[in-house]
Amino acid sequence: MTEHLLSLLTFLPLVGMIVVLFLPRDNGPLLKGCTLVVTLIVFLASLPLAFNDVFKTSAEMQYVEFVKWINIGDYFQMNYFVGIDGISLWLVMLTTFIMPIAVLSTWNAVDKNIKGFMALSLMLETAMLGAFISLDLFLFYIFWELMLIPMYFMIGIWGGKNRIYAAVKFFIYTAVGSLLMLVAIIYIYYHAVQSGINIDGFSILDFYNMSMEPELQTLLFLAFALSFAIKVPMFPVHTWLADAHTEAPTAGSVILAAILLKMGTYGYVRFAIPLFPEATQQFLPYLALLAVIGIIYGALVAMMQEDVKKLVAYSSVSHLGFVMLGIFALNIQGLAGGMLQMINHGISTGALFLIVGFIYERRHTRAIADFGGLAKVMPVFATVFMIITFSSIGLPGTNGFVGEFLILMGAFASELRWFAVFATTGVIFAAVYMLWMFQRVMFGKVTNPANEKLDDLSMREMALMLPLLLFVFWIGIYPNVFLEKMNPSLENLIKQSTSKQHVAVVEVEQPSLLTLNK
Amino acid sequence: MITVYHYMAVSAILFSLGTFGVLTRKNAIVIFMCIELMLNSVNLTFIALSRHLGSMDGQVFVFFIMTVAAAEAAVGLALMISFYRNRESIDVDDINLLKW
Amino acid sequence: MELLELLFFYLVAFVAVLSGVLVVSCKSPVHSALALVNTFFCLAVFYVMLSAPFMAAIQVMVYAGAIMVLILFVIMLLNLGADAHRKYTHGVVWGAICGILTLLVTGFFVKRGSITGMQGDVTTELIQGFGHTELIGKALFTDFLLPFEITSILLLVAIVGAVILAKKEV
Amino acid sequence: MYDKLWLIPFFPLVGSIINGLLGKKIKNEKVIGGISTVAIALSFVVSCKYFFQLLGDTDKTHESIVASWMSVGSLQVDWGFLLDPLSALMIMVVTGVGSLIHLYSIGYMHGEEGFYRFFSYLNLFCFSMLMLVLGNNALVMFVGWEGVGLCSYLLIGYYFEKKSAGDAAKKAFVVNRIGDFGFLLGLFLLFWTLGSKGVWTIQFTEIAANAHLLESGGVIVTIITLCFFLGACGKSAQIPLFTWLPDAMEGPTPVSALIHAATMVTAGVYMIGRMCGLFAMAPTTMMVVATVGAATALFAATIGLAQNDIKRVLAYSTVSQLGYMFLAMGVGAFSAGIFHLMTHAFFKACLFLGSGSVIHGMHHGYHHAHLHDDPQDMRNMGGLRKKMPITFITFLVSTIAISGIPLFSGFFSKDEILWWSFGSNRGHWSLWLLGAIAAGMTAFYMFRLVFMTFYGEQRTDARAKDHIPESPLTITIPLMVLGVLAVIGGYVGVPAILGGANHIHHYFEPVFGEAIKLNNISAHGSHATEYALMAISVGIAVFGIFLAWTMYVKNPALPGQFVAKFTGLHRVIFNKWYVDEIYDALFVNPTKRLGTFLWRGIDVRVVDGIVNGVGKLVNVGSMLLRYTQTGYVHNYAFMMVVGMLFIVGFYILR
Amino acid sequence: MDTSLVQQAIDNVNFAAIMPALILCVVGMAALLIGVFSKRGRTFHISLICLFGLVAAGVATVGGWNQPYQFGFSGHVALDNFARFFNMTFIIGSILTILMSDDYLKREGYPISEYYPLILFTTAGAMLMASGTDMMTIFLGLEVLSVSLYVLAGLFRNQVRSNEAGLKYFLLGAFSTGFLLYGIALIYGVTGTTNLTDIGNYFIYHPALLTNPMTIAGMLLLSVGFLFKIGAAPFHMWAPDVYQGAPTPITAFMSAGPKAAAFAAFLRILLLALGGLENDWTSLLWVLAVATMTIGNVIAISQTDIKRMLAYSSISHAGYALVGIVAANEIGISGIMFYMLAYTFMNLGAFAVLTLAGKKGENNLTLDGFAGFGFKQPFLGVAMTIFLFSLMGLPPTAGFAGKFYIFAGAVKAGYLWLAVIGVLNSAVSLYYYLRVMVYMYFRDPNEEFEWVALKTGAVISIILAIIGVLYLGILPGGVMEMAKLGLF
Repeated sequence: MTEHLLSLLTFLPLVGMIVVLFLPRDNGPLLKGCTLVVTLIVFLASLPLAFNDVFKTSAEMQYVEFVKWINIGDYFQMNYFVGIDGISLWLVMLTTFIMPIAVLSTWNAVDKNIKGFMALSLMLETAMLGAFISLDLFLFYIFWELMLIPMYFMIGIWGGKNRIYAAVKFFIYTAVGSLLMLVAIIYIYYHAVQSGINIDGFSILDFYNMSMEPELQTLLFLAFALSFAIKVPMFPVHTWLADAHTEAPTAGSVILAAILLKMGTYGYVRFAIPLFPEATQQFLPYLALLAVIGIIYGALVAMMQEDVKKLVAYSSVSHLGFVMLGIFALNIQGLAGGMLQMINHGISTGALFLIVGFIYERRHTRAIADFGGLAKVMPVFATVFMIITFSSIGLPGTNGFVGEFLILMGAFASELRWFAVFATTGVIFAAVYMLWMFQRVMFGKVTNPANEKLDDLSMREMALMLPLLLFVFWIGIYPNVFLEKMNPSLENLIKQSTSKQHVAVVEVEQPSLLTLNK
Repeated sequence: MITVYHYMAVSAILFSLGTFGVLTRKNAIVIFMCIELMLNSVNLTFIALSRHLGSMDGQVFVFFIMTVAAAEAAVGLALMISFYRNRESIDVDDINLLKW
Repeated sequence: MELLELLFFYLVAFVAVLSGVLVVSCKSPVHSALALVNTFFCLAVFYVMLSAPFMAAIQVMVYAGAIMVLILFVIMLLNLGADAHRKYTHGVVWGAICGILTLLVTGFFVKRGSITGMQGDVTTELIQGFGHTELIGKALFTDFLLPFEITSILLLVAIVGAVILAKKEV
Repeated sequence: MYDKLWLIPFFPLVGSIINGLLGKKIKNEKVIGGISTVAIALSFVVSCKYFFQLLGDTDKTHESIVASWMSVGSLQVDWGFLLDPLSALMIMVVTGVGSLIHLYSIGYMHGEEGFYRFFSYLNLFCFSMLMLVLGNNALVMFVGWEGVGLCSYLLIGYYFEKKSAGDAAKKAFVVNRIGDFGFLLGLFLLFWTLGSKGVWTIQFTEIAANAHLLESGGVIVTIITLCFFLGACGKSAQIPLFTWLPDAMEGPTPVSALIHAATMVTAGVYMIGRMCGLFAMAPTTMMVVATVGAATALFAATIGLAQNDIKRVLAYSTVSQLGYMFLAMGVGAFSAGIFHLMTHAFFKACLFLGSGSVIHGMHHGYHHAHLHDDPQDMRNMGGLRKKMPITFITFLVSTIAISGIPLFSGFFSKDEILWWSFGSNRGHWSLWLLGAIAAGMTAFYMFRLVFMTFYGEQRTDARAKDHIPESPLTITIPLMVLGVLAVIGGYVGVPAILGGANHIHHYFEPVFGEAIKLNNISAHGSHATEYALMAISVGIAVFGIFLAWTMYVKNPALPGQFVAKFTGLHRVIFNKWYVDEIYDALFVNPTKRLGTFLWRGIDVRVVDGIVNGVGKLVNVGSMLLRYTQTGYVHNYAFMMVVGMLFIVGFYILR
Repeated sequence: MDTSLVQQAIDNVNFAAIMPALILCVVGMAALLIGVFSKRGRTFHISLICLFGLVAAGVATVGGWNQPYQFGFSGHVALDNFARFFNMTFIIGSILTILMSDDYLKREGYPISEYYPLILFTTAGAMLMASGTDMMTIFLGLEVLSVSLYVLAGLFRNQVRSNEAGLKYFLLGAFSTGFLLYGIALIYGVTGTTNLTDIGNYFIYHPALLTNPMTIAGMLLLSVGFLFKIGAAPFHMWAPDVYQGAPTPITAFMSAGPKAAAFAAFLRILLLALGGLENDWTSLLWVLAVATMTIGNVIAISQTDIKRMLAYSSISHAGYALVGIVAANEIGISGIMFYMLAYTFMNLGAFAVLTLAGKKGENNLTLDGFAGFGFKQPFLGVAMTIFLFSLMGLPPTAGFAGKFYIFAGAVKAGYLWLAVIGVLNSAVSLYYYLRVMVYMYFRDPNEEFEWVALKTGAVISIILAIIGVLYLGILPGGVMEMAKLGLF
């Protein structure tokens, strides 16, 4: 069982999707319930991963599965090659953890085409899990692109007023980058073939050991980096995010923020950096600069937003900037912080989107100006909101702090010292925009009569938030549980990205393959 | 001495004339005739070459080209007739419903 | 003799080209068609000069006879001579430029080209001895059997197509 | 021995959680208040135990690790506590004053909506503050540091329906965050610098032990300490980050007393004390600290001269007194600074609680008369000494203490600071001068406060004036206790020249001694000088009191004339030197404008403009190219011929 | 002499080499005859017969898979795996076309029984192109295909658009034939033969001829002819008009089968006969591939008629496939083979949806007409979505696998920038494919939206296409391997 655990996790939602497709379309609760059950089963099934202590000591891939998939001799080979290490472990866990919450959040929010929504959610889960566990670049790419489809429909069908623009923008923006990555992936493969190393399909583990001349690395790195940067999103390719987040339905926003954005950062950690260590070194300052710009820029823009959801969206730009900075610190603190911050951002921003969803469901508006004084009407909600707000700000004791602290610490200990100084100002701005928003929404007198009789959080909504709150404090107070399992893999990553020796590859004249009539 | 190049030169002239005709004439049937002119110039080339090279292939090719021309003429003219029935014209400038 | 032949060639070529010019320049389609017939005849003469009498024969029969008659028939059927008052050309300048350029290009490769293909075994003597028609026939039924059969399908398609296209009702 | 230190912050945390989760169900104010008060009192008991245990112990530094927090590579952070004389004193002050204020709050907050919320926050604050002072490494301290900021935010925003409260809360947090920015930077730099010397640590004891690795007086240690000082400025409301503290008076009065007078705002001082080893190595920083402290002391005092809101006067007085503490730290008088911290905690808490008592009474009166006048405006008070005698007496005692009148606690601590600022080799006579002038002003505005509130005619609205009662026991008992402490609190630090043993100085010897010794910080001067300075400062203070008496008791018309004469100056001082406005103009508004510009200008116009522009371009290209498809056969044929000509022409003419 | 001649002719006959085409022709003729004796308007049984013929031809093709090459007819045809692979593509295309046609023809009022035999003949012509190893066979195959298509395109003889499509196709097709023939003539002049292998060999022994202007001009003129059929810029301009005007199943058929046939023949000629000119034609096709995909994609963006949009998309797909020729290595060429098969599935599937979605006259096949379509007709909506994603080239669909295959060839051959341009073009194409989905799912339906009945034949073809698209997308290994073995 355990040797197929990852496949089980990944494809269980797909099975669930097929089941959902055959359920009656009018029976909303059944559809939702079925989806919820499937996602919960996936979550439960993924728990053994989290409790496996092997990650504490080993940087090796675990739960590896290897099946030959496409094998065209000397043309190319692709394999179904999956496995996780301490880096992907927590992202897999995050995915399985967030999905039930996202599904549960649709209970009242999604009322048309429920079947479609549920099926797409499950498809999305498969795609996301697949992307996190893939060790074959080709396989990864398949899942990576597959993610776009359900999200596109989620935004487009169940989204807000401007949904069409947002959906198309999301799709094209993210697809453009990944298409270039596809070319780069192919190129890497043939480069590996040419350089004569022993490769097993598109296995990244083999590509890690390949040496490439720096100029080549530069090109390939740029292709990968662009693709991932769009997904992260880094300044200046972030503008799809605001629209997509704003227009997406709550569950969509939650998934988008909590998991999809992590694809980009994960991509850097898993692919871009270890595959192209020298190019990474070369572009490090620029990417770090973009990350820092993202931090400050996202914060400043978030500050002036009039729409709660947009504000949260821009705050994501800022937070992901931190993650990127931590990753590019390329030391253990920075990377661990970055990884942890990915999880944190998933939890906190996911929760923020849920919160925005709660008030949107009640008032059908997201404009900050339409609210005010909600703390009086909805005290429990206010408490939850406050905790999440402070988690997002990065108050010590909550998860946000640990991540940000490690990132900044790591960045400071690396060559990115000056970037870290500027990034630290993000700590101030985070407080400004979050608290200002919080004040305008929650504090003051209830001026809008529509706000006078809002229900406080229901049991279901509390059930959504409680697990998130648990992790807010857990990671804040005892992050070692998470850190100790990612450390070996991260240390391995640092070793890979720094100690790889590069020997110039002798140019092999490509033999003409056309031996057809000559 | 009449060389193959003489024939090919005539053929080239006829080919160009045919092209010119296709480009400038409005009547679809005349255009078709111009195309026939082009095909004939090719035929001339083929036969001249065939004679020059001393192989029969070129002439057989011409044979087939003629067949094809006949077949095309049948179908093409049928198309023109049915078009004419609908539009009362076979001016190519009137074949403009499908565009952009 | 050779000079005479050459002169004859130029005469025929002149007529052929002149007819070709008439094809593209005559206002009336009927005139064009007749000019085209004239060209075909000239080509038939060329074929004879190239010792391909069979080709000349079918040039006259198939082209001038069958195809041109069909075309003329359609012209008459559609009574296209009637709308002679309309403008019958367009884009003459551009067409002329293209035509001239085409001529230059084709002329260039004809002039520079080397017709050096492998020499076959068909000589004048063979043609005169064995007979051109026989040679064609032999080729068609041995080496070119398949294309020959394909033309049957082609003609079948053309017939069927012409019928269903030209039928008035379904 | 000391392994139960975690109990000290644990009790308030439990109290906070209980009240926070169940408070709404409990409803009974006495139970809620009781839980909180008991929680903090238990902490006090434990603190006492450890305090006295430490007093009797020869080894003065004890650490207790509870659990590992983060462990990433060379960065090892534990949840650990550190008990040494400094933190021991601090926990005593925090739990002691905290307990009293909890008790006080039961009475003061009676009937408030969200009573449980208040106590939950208050307990949470105590927890954070105790984490701050007990943390054995900078990060645990930072937890407390931010935690108190959070509680401050929550408590200032307690009356969240008031816009001003929300604004003030946000301002407090954000300004504190600016300080935290400095703290973090300092911490990173310190960690990295020490790390590059081979010692990866953020534990205080190890930092202190390895401080010698840094170049004394060097650039790096100066930058580190300046960064930390920025943090301290934010937390302790020093120039330039002091503006939040007066606004923080939007919170309930016990909050002002506990957080914004006695404990949280002194965290900056405590932090410098904690890091004294580093600060002592950076004379430039010390200079800056001292200067900022002295300037703040004077600057805040000037503003305090002209305020009419009773709590605002106290707030500026707090800022001013904090300035003294920083002055002390800056000139190397670490123990004097902490000593003043302690005495200030007593008398300022008492003053705030007293003002709270007055406000409570005024509020009661107004409430009775259904008036909506401002119960905090001193112009509506006067003559209250007869209505609220206990309040009056304790208030008066504390005022005398803060004014630096001999025999009261403030005198000893303040005098020690002034002496060091003059006599220390890190001090300067000008610092002393600033301090002395500020002391005079303090005496003046504090007595102005007393005279306006408790003396003279009662200026309260006639309908309300007879309904102002003395406060209940839960309020007066803490007042009395604190009043007593305000008197006797100073006797632990009677200087040698007055025949005292200066116990407090010796008490802090294990903490500060080494830093002082290593960096040769000392105050010297003849006894005569010391006596003279003492006399001058007392004289200035007495003069200030006299002036206040002249203007507000003897001749109440005088202030009006004075204001009329110096209209401009008064307006500037009354409006707090327009610092808020300047900050708004310099920082807040430009930032907002920048944000708007980045959003509307860069994000929407440039970035999205490019993105949509590319899309539009393709669309326009599409529309144009589309029209090449004219539908005319000859055009198509023409294109084919042209294409053919191009291709063939290019290749054969190539 | 006579007997030896006959013997020689008989020796040269090898029916195995033309078996699939032969079957189709025979069945086609039988169907024609049966059609003559059937009641007017009854076409269903004819379609069944033709389907049967196609299946039989398919069996003949598949049955011969990996068998030794079948040469025959004096080197005029070779039934190798290359041809077999393409034959399968044609057969699949024709089967799907016929399946979707019957109800469509009835709806549009043209239940013409000759329609199905014509499709069979077209397919036979395509097969001859794919297996032809002589210019003559290829040319005649091309003409059989073209003439049938002229007829099929103009089939709706009382519909002006159909007339126009047929006439345009005919005029331009005949015009391009002129160039093609001239090219063949020139090559013939240079080499003295029309047999591809002989031409190739001749160039090997006379490499000096490769720089002869006549050779190059011949190659280029010949390419013009094929590029016209493929629909590559700047010879693409007929395609949108013809595709739009022709009956929908014919459009579908045209954009898949004949195009694949043109690619097959083009590949054979370029590789077998003109391999020596590789540098020339790769550089030419590099430019044309870029131009083709760009023009197709860019113009498609501003289309509102879905049929016409798919026509432009078809042009751009031809551009992608050309990339494989440019790569001119094994992967690229197998890639084209695979891509054509994949494209057959996805494009025919998309058009099958259109045949069902259209109403008589097909004026509703615009974007506006598709508003809300996805929810009103869930099956067709989902099917269309899958096909569109495949056309976009998104995993896990056939379109992605095909594009990957081709671009892998290009990258391996060192045409990195071509691949980059290719994928950027895919990005442009996303926009208009997505827009269809935007209308189908994100817009509310128009008032007058009517549910259209699902017809069995078309539904079967849609389901087959979905299976094909997903199978080739998820488990492409087998077919990719076949494409690899298909190299001649």
